Amino acid sequence: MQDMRDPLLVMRGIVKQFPGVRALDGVDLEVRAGEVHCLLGQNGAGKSTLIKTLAGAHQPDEGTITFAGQEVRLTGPIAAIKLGISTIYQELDLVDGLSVADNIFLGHEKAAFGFTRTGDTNRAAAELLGRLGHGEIAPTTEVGTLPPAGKQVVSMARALSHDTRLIVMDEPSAALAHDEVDNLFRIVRELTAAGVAVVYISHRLEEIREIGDRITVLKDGRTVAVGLPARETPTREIISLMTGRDMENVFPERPAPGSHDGRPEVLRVEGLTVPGVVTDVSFSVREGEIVGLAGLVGSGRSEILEAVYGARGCSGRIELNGAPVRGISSAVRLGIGLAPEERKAQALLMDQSVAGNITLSGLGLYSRLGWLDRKRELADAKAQIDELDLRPADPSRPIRTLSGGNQQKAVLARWLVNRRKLLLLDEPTRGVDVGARADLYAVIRRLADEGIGVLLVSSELPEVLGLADRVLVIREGRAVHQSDARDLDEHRVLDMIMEGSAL
Amino acid sequence: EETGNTNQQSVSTGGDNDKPGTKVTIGFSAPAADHGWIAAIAKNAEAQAKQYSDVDFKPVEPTNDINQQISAVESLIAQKVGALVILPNDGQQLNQVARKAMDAGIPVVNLDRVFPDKLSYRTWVGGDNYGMGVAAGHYIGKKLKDKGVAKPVILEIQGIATLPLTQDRSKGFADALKTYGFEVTAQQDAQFTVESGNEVAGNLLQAHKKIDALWNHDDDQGVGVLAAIKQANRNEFFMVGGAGSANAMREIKNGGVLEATVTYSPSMASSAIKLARLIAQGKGMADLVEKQVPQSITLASETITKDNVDQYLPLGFES
Amino acid sequence: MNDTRTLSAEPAGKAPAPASSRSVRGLGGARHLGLVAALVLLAIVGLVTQPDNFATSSNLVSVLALAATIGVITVGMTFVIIGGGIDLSVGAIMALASVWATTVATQSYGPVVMALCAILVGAGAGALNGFLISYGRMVPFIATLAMMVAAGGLAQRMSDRRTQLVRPENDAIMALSTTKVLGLPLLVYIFAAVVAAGWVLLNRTTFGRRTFAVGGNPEAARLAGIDVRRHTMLLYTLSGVCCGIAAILIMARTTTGSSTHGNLYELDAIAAVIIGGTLLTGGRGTIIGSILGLLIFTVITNLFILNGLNTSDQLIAKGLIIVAAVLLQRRSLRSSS
Amino acid sequence: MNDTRTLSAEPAGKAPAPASSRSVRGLGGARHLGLVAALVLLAIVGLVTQPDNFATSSNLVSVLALAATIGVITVGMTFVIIGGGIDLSVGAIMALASVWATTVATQSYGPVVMALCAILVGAGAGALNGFLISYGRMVPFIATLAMMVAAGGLAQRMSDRRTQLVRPENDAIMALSTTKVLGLPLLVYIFAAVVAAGWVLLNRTTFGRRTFAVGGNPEAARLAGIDVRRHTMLLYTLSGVCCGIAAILIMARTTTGSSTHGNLYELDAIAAVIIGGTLLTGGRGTIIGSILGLLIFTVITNLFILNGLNTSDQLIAKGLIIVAAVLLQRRSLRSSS
Ligand SMILES: Nc1ncnc2c1ncn2[C@@H]1O[C@H](COP(=O)(O)OP(=O)(O)OP(=O)(O)O)[C@@H](O)[C@H]1O
Ligand SMILES: Nc1ncnc2c1ncn2[C@@H]1O[C@H](COP(=O)(O)OP(=O)(O)OP(=O)(O)O)[C@@H](O)[C@H]1O
Ligand SMILES: O[C@@H]1[C@@H](O)[C@H](O)OC[C@H]1O
Ligand SMILES: [Mg+2]
Ligand SMILES: [Mg+2]
Repeated sequence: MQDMRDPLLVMRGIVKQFPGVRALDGVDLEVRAGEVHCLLGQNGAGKSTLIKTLAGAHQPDEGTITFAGQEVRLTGPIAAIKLGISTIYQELDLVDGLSVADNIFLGHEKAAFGFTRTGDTNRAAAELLGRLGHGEIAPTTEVGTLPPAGKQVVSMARALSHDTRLIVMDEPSAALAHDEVDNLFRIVRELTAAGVAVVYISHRLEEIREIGDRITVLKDGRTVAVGLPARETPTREIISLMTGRDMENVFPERPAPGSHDGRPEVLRVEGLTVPGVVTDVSFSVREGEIVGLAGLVGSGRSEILEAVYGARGCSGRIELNGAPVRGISSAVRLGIGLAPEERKAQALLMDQSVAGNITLSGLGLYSRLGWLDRKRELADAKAQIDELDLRPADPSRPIRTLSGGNQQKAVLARWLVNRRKLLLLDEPTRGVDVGARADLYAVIRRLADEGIGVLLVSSELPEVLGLADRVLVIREGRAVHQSDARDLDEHRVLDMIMEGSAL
Repeated sequence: EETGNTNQQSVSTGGDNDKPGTKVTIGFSAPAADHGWIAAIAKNAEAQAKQYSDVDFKPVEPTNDINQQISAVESLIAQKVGALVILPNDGQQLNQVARKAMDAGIPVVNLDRVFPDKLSYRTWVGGDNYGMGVAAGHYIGKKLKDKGVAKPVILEIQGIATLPLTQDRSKGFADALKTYGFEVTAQQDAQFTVESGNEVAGNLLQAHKKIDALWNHDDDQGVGVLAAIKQANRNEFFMVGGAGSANAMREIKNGGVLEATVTYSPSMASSAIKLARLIAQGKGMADLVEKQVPQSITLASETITKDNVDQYLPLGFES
Repeated sequence: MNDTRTLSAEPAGKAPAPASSRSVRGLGGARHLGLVAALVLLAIVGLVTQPDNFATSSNLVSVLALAATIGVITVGMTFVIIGGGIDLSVGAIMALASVWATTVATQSYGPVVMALCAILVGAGAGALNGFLISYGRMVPFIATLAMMVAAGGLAQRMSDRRTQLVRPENDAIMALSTTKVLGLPLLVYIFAAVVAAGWVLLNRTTFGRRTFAVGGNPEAARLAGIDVRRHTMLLYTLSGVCCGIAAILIMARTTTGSSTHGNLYELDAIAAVIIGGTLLTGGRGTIIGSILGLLIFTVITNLFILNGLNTSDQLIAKGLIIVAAVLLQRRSLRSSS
Repeated sequence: MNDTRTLSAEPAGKAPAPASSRSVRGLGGARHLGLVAALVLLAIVGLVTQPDNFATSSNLVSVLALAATIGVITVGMTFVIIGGGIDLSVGAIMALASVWATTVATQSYGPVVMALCAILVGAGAGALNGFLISYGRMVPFIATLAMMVAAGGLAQRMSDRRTQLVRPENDAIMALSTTKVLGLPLLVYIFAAVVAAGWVLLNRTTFGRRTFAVGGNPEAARLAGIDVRRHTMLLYTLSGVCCGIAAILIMARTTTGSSTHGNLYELDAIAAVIIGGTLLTGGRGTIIGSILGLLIFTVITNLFILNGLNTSDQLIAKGLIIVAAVLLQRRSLRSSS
């Protein structure tokens, strides 16, 4: 079919080979000016790799790229930036030691004869941040001190600081809470209205529906569908294109309300206070129960998990099966596991193998007097890899070469080999694809059914509401509401977590 | 106090000159005491100074960094000491600051490593480095000649190669050997330490399956050289040492591979203190006719062998 | 409504007086308080133990002159380390530059050419370091170790292991150390100028910003369009130039060029930089901190010289003082945040 | 089938013949090919230039005996660096241990007590390093620098700056270097035993695995329930113990204890570790690589002395060989992947 508008970007037959993997195996992509083009695919499908070739960060082995009618060779990031292609990468690639403003203008500093114009830089940064609805982030703040969501905003500001014709966003919403996403969409609409093309990657289908125009689906490094209408294509069809299977219910069956009532408390928290962040929070988690913490970014949910895990100084009482938790060692000994929020910084050993990462906290299980039984270790790791359908299913592969979602699975697997009484999950499905998500939910529920208590933090309300048995709403470090998840809906929770709402 | 031969210092007493005179402050600067010989230098200087009630001894931080030694001497100049005794890390590099001291009216006694500029010191006292090489060369040359060895394998293990005194020693050695028609087969440098001597000797012994003689410049590193020889189980050759440590003398006495050593005595530090005091007090040397201390004094390098070792043993310094 | 959303990490509630905070920050502020405190403490020790000698102008001049040579090298080292690298070859490059500048041939062209020669040799050796690291992809530690060994050997070879005197007709070089302006020898002004230039370069130019980026997250820097390799080349070249300048200063102070100059300066310079709060892993650091770190070392040495402690005790004391200074530093950081 | 899979993250993709791959990989495999190639090249040079001297058993024994002392230290250093640290104090600790073990008092208890004394002194100093770093939160570079300075001073003090001879009645110590079993002196067996123990500890125990974790991502290690501080303490203690063992070997070789022993060993050991492919930033590395790196250095020195090269030329050539070895190493890595 002939379209009136010429596409702004055409990628044809892109091939990218990594040692041992053909990450892209002849991918095609066409993007028009002014549209939001969604790129979908399972974890490891090749989305990030594709956009990195578009950003000049990877050199494709084969294939052509045509931009604004010209065939181009993107020899490096500068070439792409010069053409007007800017990119928000999946891994937040910011420089911790530099200020927000310096990060935004890194590489195209505001300067005269090599001398930076600090005032101009800060003003321009403040303007961009304001436009993104985050005027409260001071341009002079050191980026390393920002929480993940703040860093994401800085990444966006950086992408907007260029004169762009095409802006690529690789899972920009993964680190954002609900209201932040609305803000992001406002920006995207402004951009497309001005004729800028947006390539948008996300694992949240509801976002695709809301913001997307057309969809390209990748599977195993190949394009399996081109230019599907974003709003009209049925969810079932998208999922089956991506995963090659049909899926009905994402969330597993829940036990009946009140069915945990008589069961013993695994975790009991009383009067938990983390100075400056969390104030006087009390709750408990019973055997087999999944308790969700809902709240805004920065409301202190992560701190609650860290405090329970003994990883953060706090006051109050924390008891696991009646025994007080004193520090991480004692938490681990008593049977608590934490899957932290930032997998790269807090969970993974990037230079080690998948298996080495999975068994890290359970080494004691495979050792006698410190001597490792590597056969058993490997067998256990392999079992979890299969169980979670982690791909590629090679336990000896360095974890850094895995896609983000698969890395997340490895973090979870760590606490599956080393069985826990209580699991603390901080954004466990961040960056995980729909299919895998359903798998993870099933695993989490099955663990609960086996009697494990789960404390879940997620910025995706549907996840909290769909998976948890009971929900605790946190606002500014205080627990403002607690009830059965089935008695709540998104609107009510949203009202509660925003300030000024009725209780 | 500490007695016995493990800690004896070379101290000289007696004579009219030793009677208390005007009070003098003597500043003292030397390289870091990182081996026996230099350690003996520092100890001798201090012990000698203690002999005099009229001497206020001011040693500064020993260092192997020229820049720091310059600062150290500068600070002594600023404190207006009466005389300076300096054993420079490198005579050329410390020349300017020594000159500055002289210009400021502070007499400098230059110990061991010499300043190139005579205006930079009042008196130099030191060993005869060239002479050491000559003595070692003659001992080895004569012995091999007497044995009738035709083309002898002669090895030389130097001290720190960048020191002019090392180069002087090697020159004297080569010159003396030449008079017998011999030359050095192989030469390597070490660091004046036991360990470097051990490593260099360990490798050299592998390079030469049959050796006739070996000269090692320094008895401190000689301990390591001797250990390497023992480890390689070699005894087909003889060795000559340098400086004259007590340990080397005991080895000579025991009659092993080490047959002789040529002296370069750290007693020179004691002499330097005496001279500095005399100069500052305007006195001459009692045994000389002259009213003033001479401009330079070179100690003779003596050869110690089994025959005369008993006589020297009390003078040996501990490694 | 939006106002309650806050992604900034400033623990809300305390907004320090904006006016003062800015100027303090400009010089690195609170993070140097501990170092300054350590220096002050050392000065007090000096005043108490050596009332007549420590606070004299001639002693202070001497401290600065002693610090100048390594100081210049430390400035270059700060850049290299912030940029994520390390330079073990600084001492050897300085030695080589001093030897090259004092060969008979070079000396025949007079003092200006000698100085230029020293700087060029430094720049060349530094550029070679940079080349091996950025284009040859060698680990900085190894590349500069190789340079340290090779440049040292070359210096010995060129000089035939002898100390080369600066000839009398070139005594303009020595004048840097002997001529005083306002009571300070010229070389102290050179030191000050290098520090000032380094500070401006690091804090007020794009080159400086990019140095932090290249050291803090090279991949991010690359994606931001920075030519990381070229920048790395420049960093090592800069360090080499500093070594060349230091060679001029050491020639002025010792009146010689020698392969023995600069022995172990790499350790002193790195130690000063790290004590000054720069991360060995790169991405963070300050020039001022490095210089304070260096001054602490120099003042310690000076105090020892003045007090005539014996070496062994000095070394033990030095070890303890280093530990104390760092703990003090952390204490002050903690209480200021 | 499972056998060819390993838990360490070998650059994947190439699947060499499974039978051989196991043993090769077991030793770290392809990533050491370049180092092995460099060693082979050096050996060829040795065979060609010194046909009569190089490949003799006595020369090879001598090379191994010379490598033994730093070799033992290098094993400890490999652990420390993989664990994300650095230890500048190894040479000084070894010196201190050798001095302590050769005091008149210690020697009066005989050789076993002397050996124990050396190891205990090493362990103590290492533990103090570890304490300052993990509980005192000092940067490893600074803490161990302070230890280097202080331990050196203490060694000088204890020995009164003299070389302390091992007394004849304690010649069991010397016997380590003079007694041969199957043609090899005992100290070579000690070296081999330390390497083997180090390899097993690093690759077959939880301690080793945790070392990689602590060095690769301390925060992740902490959140995975590893006691990072305790582990860090242990790493530096281990390094100290290695220094103690090295002190025994150096006493055996030189028949002395001395504060001058081990001068600059820290640089040699670190260089061997890094040349061997261990990351200076931690989290990755191998014992075998470090030992190969060290052997390259030792063989170079041996070759030079066999050929009668002078030190200056040795240094220049050494620099070039380091660069060549590293480039060769990368080439082999690239072509093998
Ligand atoms: N540097 C690399 N080296 C080796 N393999 C790589 C590398 N980068 C990516 N891969 C592999 O390429 C494939 C595609 O990865 P990519 O990151 O593009 O997936 P993705 O679609 O973005 O997944 P996700 O949704 O999880 O982010 C995966 O199998 C991944 O393991
Ligand atoms: N290391 C730290 N130092 C100072 N402030 C911090 C630190 N870590 C977190 N904070 C602050 O504490 C508050 C809570 O942070 P955090 O992002 O963990 O909350 P959260 O509710 O878990 O949000 P999210 O859902 O994004 O994880 C934020 O204001 C954050 O800036
Ligand atoms: O080792 C000694 C050296 O330092 C000194 O300068 O001269 C004599 C040597 O034996
Ligand atoms: Mg991706
Ligand atoms: Mg959080």
